[in-house]
Amino acid sequence: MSGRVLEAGLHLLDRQLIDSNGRLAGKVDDLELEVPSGGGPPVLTAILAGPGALSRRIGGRLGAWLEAVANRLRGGDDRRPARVSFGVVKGIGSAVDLSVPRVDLETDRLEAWTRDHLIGHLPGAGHAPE
Amino acid sequence: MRLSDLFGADVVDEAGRSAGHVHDVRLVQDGPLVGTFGASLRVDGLLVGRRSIGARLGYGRGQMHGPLLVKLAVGWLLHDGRYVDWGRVRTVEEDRILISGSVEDLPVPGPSS
Amino acid sequence: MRRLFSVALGILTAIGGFVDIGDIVANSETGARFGMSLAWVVVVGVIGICLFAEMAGRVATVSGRAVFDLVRERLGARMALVNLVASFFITFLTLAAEIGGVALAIELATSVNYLLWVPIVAFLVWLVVWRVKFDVMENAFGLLGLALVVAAVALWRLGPDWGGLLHGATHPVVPQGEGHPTWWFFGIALLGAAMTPYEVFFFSSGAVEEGWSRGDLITNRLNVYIGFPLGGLLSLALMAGATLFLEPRGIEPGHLSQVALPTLLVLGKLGLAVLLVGFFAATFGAALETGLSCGYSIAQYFGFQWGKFVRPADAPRFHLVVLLSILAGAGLVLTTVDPITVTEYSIVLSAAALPLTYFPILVVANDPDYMGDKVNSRFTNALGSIYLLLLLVVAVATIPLMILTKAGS
Amino acid sequence: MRRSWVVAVMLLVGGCTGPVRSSPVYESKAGQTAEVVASAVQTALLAVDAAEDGKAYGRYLTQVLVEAEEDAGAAQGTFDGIQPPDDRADELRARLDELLGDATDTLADLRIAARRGRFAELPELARPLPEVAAKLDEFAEAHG
Repeated sequence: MSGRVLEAGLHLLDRQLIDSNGRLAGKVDDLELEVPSGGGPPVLTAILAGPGALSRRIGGRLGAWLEAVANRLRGGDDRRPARVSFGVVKGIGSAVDLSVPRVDLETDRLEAWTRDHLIGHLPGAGHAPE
Repeated sequence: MRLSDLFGADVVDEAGRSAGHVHDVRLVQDGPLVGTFGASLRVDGLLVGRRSIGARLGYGRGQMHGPLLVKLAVGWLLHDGRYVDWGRVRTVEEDRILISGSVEDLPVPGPSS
Repeated sequence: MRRLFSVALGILTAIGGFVDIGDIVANSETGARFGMSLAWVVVVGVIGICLFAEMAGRVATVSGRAVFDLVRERLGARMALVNLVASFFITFLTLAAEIGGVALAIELATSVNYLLWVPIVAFLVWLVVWRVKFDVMENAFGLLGLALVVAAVALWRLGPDWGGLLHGATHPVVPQGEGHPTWWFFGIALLGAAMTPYEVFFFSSGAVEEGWSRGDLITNRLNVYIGFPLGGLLSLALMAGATLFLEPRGIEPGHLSQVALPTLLVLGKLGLAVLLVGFFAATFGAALETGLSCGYSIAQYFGFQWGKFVRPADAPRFHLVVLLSILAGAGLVLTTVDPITVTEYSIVLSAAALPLTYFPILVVANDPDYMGDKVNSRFTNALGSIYLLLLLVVAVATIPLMILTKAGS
Repeated sequence: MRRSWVVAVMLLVGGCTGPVRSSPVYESKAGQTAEVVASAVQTALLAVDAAEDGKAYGRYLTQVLVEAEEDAGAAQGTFDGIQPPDDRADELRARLDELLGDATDTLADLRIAARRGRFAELPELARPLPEVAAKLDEFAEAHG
């Protein structure tokens, strides 16, 4: 059995996520790997997106700071970055297409917060420009 | 484990010799089936070299059209690149990956897609 | 017929949209100090911006990926972050300069201190970003910006010694009493003004905003290859006006009012009025472009929804970034720092930062994964490589020259 | 543009703005000041020319003249703030100050008339300016 060959860094990392409605839903900030229960090479299980994932890519003091901010934003003991399971990935091209709308994704939290608390309150936010 | 844990790690053989750092991870889509994606992506091996600068530009695949200047510069930077089949990976530690055999017999990476 | 109309409209808006506060200031100051001896830099800059704007537009059209998407994809999270910080800072400085420029243009027409206009200008810029459709916005300010043609009309009416101007432009020598470093430094400022990075951020994101498809690639080429050089001619007209009127009198323009003198002296009140409309439209249009570009670059790095083609509520973080950038830009101008000084910084730093933007574009325009059969031709690559080397030299030389010219002046 | 570059570079390298210790440096600062003020005077002259021909709006003219006076005044203020290092510098300073005084006085007259809407008076008020400009140029040339 031979499948498509990809390079993680070149073809997947840092690419745009696009939801089922064509809306932008974050970047592939990192990828989650798991060794299958039966052993063998690791398999990609999820795309990690958002500040909590990006922080490790950036590293250094800035990365640590970003991670702290991300943890603070999530609140509680939740230390996991936002995950997008490979089960909802539709295709990988110049962007990564998803089969679900972004509201169903963990990556949408910050966007939703900004809309609900700030931008959504300005007059005309709900109408397309004319 | 995250992919970023592999990136940049020093790849070392049994004799303690280094083949360089991981600058990319090759994946093959023939793992177990998942949702709308189909077969999942499995790690096939590691692309390793002394320098990783320029690795992300895409000139390793031999299909870029140019420009010649950048092609030559990146080719020179990455000329010592080697491929480590995942089968040879013994342990993954923080910042270090131990492989079986010797770094001397690591092959040059073939083209991907 | 409609096709022809849209092509013509695109070209006209490209002409009006080419000139901004940076071009106005850099070309007038250079003409006043060095005559036409640096006109060749404008030509080099225009060819450069044509080359890379066409590439960026083509990549965005074919792959749907705008410039900062590519920066992130090709440079990785870390390097792209460094790039983002530099690019955003420069775009932000330019935004502040444009807001100041609009306020100065209104001050000239009303005699009411520009600082009082700054909050109003900032609000209007935000309102247009928030409520006006992308193509309406672009066409309105692009067409109004064509009023700057009056600077060229003034030159033509004056009927100067064209041979003398051309001779000055084709025989670049450093005028007596001026140092080489200063001359080169002004050259770098001119290049930065012509090739400012925000233009490609805006141009490529605009292609996505307007939903361009492969069929629009010809339009893309025509807009760029005809519109930008004609815009460059307007820049040169400002330079020639300064060469004829300001240089012989030793006037070094530090105000927008002085830039308007040549046109005023030839065409009188009407010419001045049209020129002020042109200043207003060019700087207001550029304030919109830079304000949006602040949002585009950050949104494209982090991957959140951007653009005016969706409701603001669907791109909340993008609109938040744009809003805060406009507020901060207005705040910077309100500190009473001279907007012309801010402009000078922004164009010189732009020149130093050019490779950061242009290198990733050049690479991706060669990747068949994105481009299919629309990859760069050999000719484009040869020219692109020459420019890349040139821009690297400029980037390295800028700061040392900045220090050296202190000794030079 | 030059002045702001100088400021830019000073900010950049820092510490270059300290007291002037040598006569040549003082002299070159004097020359630069004369050049800046000459530029402002010439600008005012062009504006007055335009006013004479009825080519410009009052508001615009006022703006140009206000800015010319401000530029000249600022340059004069900066120069006067520099400590002259020796006797020769004192002499240089006295000569330049006289020229600068002539320039700023006339520019102030122009500004006052423009603000009051008396544009017809401008050409008369500007009469001393060409000579002042010539002297400033000469000074700048000699001490540049």
